[in-house]
Amino acid sequence: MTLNSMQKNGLLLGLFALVSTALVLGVEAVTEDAIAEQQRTQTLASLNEIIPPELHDNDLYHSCGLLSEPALSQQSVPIYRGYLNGEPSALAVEAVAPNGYSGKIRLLVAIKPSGEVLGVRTLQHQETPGLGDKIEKQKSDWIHSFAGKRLQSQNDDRWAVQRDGGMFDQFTGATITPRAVVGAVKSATWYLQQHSAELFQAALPQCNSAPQGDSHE
Amino acid sequence: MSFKVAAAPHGHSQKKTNQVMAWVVFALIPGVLIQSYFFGWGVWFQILIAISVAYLAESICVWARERSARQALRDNTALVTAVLLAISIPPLAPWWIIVIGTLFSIVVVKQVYGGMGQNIFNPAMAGYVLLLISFPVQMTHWLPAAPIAPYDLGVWQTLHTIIFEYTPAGYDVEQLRTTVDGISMATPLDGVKTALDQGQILSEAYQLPMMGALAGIGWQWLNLGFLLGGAILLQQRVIRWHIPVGFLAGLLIPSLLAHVFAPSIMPGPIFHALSGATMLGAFFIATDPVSAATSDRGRLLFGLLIGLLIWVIRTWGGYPDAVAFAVLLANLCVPIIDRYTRPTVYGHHSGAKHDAE
Amino acid sequence: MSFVVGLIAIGALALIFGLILGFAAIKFKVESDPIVDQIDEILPQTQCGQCGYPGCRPYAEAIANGDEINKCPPGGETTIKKLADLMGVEAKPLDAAHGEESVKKVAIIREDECIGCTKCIQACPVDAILGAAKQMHTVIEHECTGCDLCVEPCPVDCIDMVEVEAKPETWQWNLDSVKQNIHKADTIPVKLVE
Amino acid sequence: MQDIKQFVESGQIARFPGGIHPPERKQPASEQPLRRIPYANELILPLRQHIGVSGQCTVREGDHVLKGQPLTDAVLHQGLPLHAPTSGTVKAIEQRPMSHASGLPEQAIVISPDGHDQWRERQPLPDYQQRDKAELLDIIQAAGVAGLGGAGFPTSQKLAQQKPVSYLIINGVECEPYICADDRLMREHARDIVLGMRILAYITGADKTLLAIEDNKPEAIASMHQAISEYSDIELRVVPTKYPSGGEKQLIQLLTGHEVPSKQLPIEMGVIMQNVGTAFAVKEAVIDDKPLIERVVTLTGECIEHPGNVWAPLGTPVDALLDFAGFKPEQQQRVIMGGPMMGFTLPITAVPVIKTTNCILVPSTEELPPPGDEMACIRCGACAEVCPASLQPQQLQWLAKAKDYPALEDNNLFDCIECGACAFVCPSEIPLVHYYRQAKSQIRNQAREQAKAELAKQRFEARQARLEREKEERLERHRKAAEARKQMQQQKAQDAPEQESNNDGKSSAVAAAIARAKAKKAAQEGGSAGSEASDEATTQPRPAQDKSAAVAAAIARAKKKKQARDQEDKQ
Amino acid sequence: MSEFKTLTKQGLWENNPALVQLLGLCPLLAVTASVTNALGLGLATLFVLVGSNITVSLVRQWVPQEIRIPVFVMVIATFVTIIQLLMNAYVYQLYQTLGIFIPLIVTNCAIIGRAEAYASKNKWNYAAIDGLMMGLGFAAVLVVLGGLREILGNGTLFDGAELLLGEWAKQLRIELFSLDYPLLLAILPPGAFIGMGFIIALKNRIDAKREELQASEKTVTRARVTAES
Repeated sequence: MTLNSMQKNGLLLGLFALVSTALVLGVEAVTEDAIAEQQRTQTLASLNEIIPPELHDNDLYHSCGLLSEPALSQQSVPIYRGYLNGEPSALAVEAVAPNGYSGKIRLLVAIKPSGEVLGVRTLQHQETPGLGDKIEKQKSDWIHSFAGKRLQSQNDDRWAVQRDGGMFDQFTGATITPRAVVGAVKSATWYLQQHSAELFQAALPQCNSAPQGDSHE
Repeated sequence: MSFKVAAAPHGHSQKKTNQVMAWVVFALIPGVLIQSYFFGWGVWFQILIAISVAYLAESICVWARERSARQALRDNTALVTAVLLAISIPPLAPWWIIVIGTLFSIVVVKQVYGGMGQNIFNPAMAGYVLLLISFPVQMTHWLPAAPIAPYDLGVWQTLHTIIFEYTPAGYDVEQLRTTVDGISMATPLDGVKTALDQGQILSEAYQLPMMGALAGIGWQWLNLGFLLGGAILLQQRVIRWHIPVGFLAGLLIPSLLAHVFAPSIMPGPIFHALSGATMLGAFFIATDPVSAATSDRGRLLFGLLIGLLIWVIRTWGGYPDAVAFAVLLANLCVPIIDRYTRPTVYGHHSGAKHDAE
Repeated sequence: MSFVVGLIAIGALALIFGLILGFAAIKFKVESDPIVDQIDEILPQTQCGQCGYPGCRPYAEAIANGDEINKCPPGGETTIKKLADLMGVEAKPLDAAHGEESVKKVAIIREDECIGCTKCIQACPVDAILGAAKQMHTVIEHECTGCDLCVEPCPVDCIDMVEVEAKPETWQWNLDSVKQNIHKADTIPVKLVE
Repeated sequence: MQDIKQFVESGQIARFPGGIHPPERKQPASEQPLRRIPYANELILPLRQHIGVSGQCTVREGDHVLKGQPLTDAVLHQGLPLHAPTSGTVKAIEQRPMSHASGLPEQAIVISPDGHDQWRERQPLPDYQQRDKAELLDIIQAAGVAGLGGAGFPTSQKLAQQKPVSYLIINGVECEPYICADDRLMREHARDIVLGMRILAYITGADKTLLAIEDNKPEAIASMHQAISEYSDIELRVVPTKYPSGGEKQLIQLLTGHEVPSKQLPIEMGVIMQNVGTAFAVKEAVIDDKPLIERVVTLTGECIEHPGNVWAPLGTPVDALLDFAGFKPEQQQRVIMGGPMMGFTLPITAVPVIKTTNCILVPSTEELPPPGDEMACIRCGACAEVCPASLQPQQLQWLAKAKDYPALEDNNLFDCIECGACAFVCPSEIPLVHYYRQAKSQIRNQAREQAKAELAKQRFEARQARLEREKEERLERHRKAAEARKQMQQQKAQDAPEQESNNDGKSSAVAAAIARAKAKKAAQEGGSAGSEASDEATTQPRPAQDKSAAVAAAIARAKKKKQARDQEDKQ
Repeated sequence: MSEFKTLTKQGLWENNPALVQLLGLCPLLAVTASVTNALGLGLATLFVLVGSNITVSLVRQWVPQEIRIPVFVMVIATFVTIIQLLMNAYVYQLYQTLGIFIPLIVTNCAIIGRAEAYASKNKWNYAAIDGLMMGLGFAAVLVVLGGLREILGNGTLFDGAELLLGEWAKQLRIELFSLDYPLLLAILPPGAFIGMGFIIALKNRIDAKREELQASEKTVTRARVTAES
């Protein structure tokens, strides 16, 4: 009796599992390419915004390498290298601001080899809607205020929100979010500035998965 | 001849509920006077608006729920809620802030839960949290205290600001709190927190212009005023000592320990005791019996929990002050506290059973 | 390759869990709870049929099969509450279509009018009426459930449903009733104690 | 047990949680000496004066009775007999409004005194030590002595517990405001009380007697102190004034430092408690052969001109007492039987003094303001603070309002002693005790209903079984009859050719008769095999045809009667 | 036909998974900050519900009592994964927004609840209708709550609808009012709870009113326990 029931249930459940898995795997096979394409487009869209096409002629998406650098993030982050006519023209890296108002803020920071900031985009965050979410380009122009700025030294105190005596606006009612973003962009910029030469040279492991795109949540 | 039938007992002592509530409002007077001295006329307008809205909202709710309006309005609980909320918000907050807050306190937090005695959250604090979460800008716009304030607003200017959000001269509140050198003045709690977050040490933070001898200018006296009010309540036996003592112990002991171990970054107990809404919270807010634990032990624990939460949130949290959040969180724990602090009923002590053997 | 690995892994897992479940199903089989008995326990056993079922037990069976719990006027609010607890559903007010909750009553036969037809005896679900053909009948008061099933069959309408007399020890501390209570002494006929 | 002994020997007084200090207001009543009140025109003696069943009446209307003569016979051992408070005539035995909060009537013996106050024959017993305990218990029982402090539990029953007793506690605390009946009794009859205490100690075999008096009664303490000075095993314990120190459980906690375990009696911990009034009554019953026919009642309140304590014969209507003391009722007057904390209001004053009546309080509106509107509970916890049983009154109140009876029992509702301290301090003026009383009576009623439902179920099932059986029997009968008919037809078919000339009608009648007899026999067998619960009525054959006319006539008569009644109603 | 009517009434109103059964609150409260999000998750849930209901109903004869729950879960998980993959491939923007909530559909008790309570006992066509109606009921509540929160917290309706419905949907966006200080609470999680509470209260109120209006004069024939003898 027991044995019978065990066999029957085991086989049936196994059968269901096989069918379900097969279905899922089938769909995956069908959608695989489309998904990859989507992610590529998405990342490219963001990248192209801050590294305009006239600044590079290589395939940014495939220029991606994985960088392990504690100054930027605990995990390895993707870095994109733009070349114009074979010359290094731009560097973009994913930076993480760990001290956002509610959790981490993922940013994309791009600079020219000269050290001038090309642009910054927010990739993902959970800041308070209506306050902290002004770091999104849809909500506010604030994020554009980084473009064209330069970092003089590691202790450049202009790189701070106004409330702390710096040159960047804070949003009304929210200081923590911009403070976190400014801090993260500052350290990312400093790192890229200092290491730009070697970064263009370095052989980095290939990115196997594209980063998440711009998020609206 | 037939006589009146009544339930035992046939006598009665102690203050009635409405008198208890009236005493709470009465004991707030020293604090409110100090607040109006340091922070201007705004507090009186806020109180006025809050009371009117509270009574209006209460009447409508009670009417809609088909209850006796006379009784509900006479118990003075709406009055207490209104006044507590009004003195918690920045005195120059626009009028619709206090209106929304009071409406939420009375309608959602109190009446929707079943009216007086049924609310699980402290209405004033729930209203305050709603406002703080929804309108953080307005809710953090405290002016610097009178001695260091760049502007001195009269009655009319204050009223104008509350109604139109800028003074007759056209300054908005953000401008009012900004000094000539372009630095906007925060509350002491906020200032110290910001300074510490920026890596300064405590002694540097204490150099901030809004810091006074003990805690912040104005704020220290405000807290002492509420402490005085608390003493009146204790003396009148309107409240009992358990919650305030637990509250202050929960806040001051950890802050003392932390200050001893890390004197440069952990503010000490005196700063905590006299900043923000500490004393108001300890004697007037946490002691709201409806949303507090009931047994003596439970109340001590309830107070301790609030104090501890305040310290934790002030030290590591996102908002500078934390009384409202701590009170609401502790409100949530009340059923559990009540359950585990239930006194042993007569005849149920384990000793009693043992003796029976 | 990953395709096959996925299939095998999931399949094997499922197989194992299926075996375990099959084993457990036999090993830990629980005898089904006699829910009908529990419901029957809660019902007031008046057997009055106001619920539309012939007796309390049939109604208990109906509830177990998903019927509404608010069809028992004699049990009233208390019974509905207990049933709601037992069945894990929301208590609702008594369905007025089945009658209203009223004070407890007992049947009293006006004995001088009784013609001894035995019809009420047949109607009584709990055999609480005593009598024989052409003999006067009487109700055994403490066994009467107050279901009033005997009232209708009586051809001479000699059965009254009267409120169960309140006694000090069963009094529910309803202070509003005091004023009426003091007048009860006048209405109760003086009886000699033998 | 050892702990208790240690505690008591040390002479300590423990504390109990909670309690209140309501205004005492024992003066001026406590300052007046005990007075006697003349017999009222009629004395109303309810058959039931205490918990338990009422006795069987032994007199008839019109009988002449002597003072102290038993009027009822205690059925079983639980009841107590009732005695004539004076000589006179039994005027009536009828329903009278009762001295109960409900105002419900109960059966009572009404006596009109003849003015002679003539005693029955008495047999005083000064040397009680010569008798054995059982005999003394019988005497106390026969004298109708009940606990005069609270619920009126038969004293003999309480004493008859076969358990060792270490301490006999005599309760002279009298903590409730206004009441000073025991105070007065102790001041004026200390020696008699001590004698009663000796008898009680003798019966219980207690090692020691503890007499407890609250410290607000210095005169009573002085008088009792003197009276007990010659006995080494009686100790006086003065307890601090706090309500409700006089509660049995609270006083035991004060004196022994221990609690009576829930749902147990004090005797389980070797303690027994009697009221001073009871001790006095025991002395009178045993030594003077005077049954319990009168008691001290405090008449007090501002609506009375001459407050004080009186010896009130049992059965004296309250209005007689009030007239005696000069009652001037005001608007919305309350007449309270008992004290202000636990007493109940009387809707009318034509109710008698009974064994448990210790006080009649007629307060003015100023001294005891009537309760205001009940407001919502704000969970202030004042009630929990004063609860001597450490209950959570506010919690119980929510549950009682929600009628959550299982939760109420979980929260130990039945450990509530209904002292009223919680309601006294409640700022929202919630009549808490009232809610508990309602809930308690409802829980008890539910238990009764449950038992009744169980009985109904059994009877219903028995009936169903019987019907089923009868149905089967009927079918069986039909089958047999059908068989018999068939047989007969076959026989007829066989017989026909042979005995054509015979009278076949006769033979068929005979066969039918035989079949009938058989069926009947079978039915009887079936019937006797079944239970006796089988009701006779339904098995009875229907009334014969000619009777139906009579029934029809009866129905017609009944209908006419009903019509007439209906019309009367309409008019 | 009457079964169809019953199922419609049950799903949309009387036994609404969100308002009455209070199932699937996790995604419900998490994604209803705007109508677009609510609609997206509502449609996804609807699809899964119908699919799982039909499948469960079709296989119900072969599934023994003991392993029915794992089988149902597997069916649902399969559907959800497929949805996730499809969304990822074809409506990427919306997938980004609803991201983590799509897998949560697996644990949406409303779905397994329907599988267990209805689909496993009824024919596939009825099960499909049940799934459809329950899904619609759920989606409707999502959209209403989303609309409420979006209006209060943002002053708009259908903000970002193009992510779900394509470019043309940009015209759907309605700006009701522009707020300097939106009621942030509404779009924060507590707002979802409070809003949900009010919607449930409203539903109960409507039901009570309806019951009051149609206080039906139905009579119940009293059964006689004893009359037949």
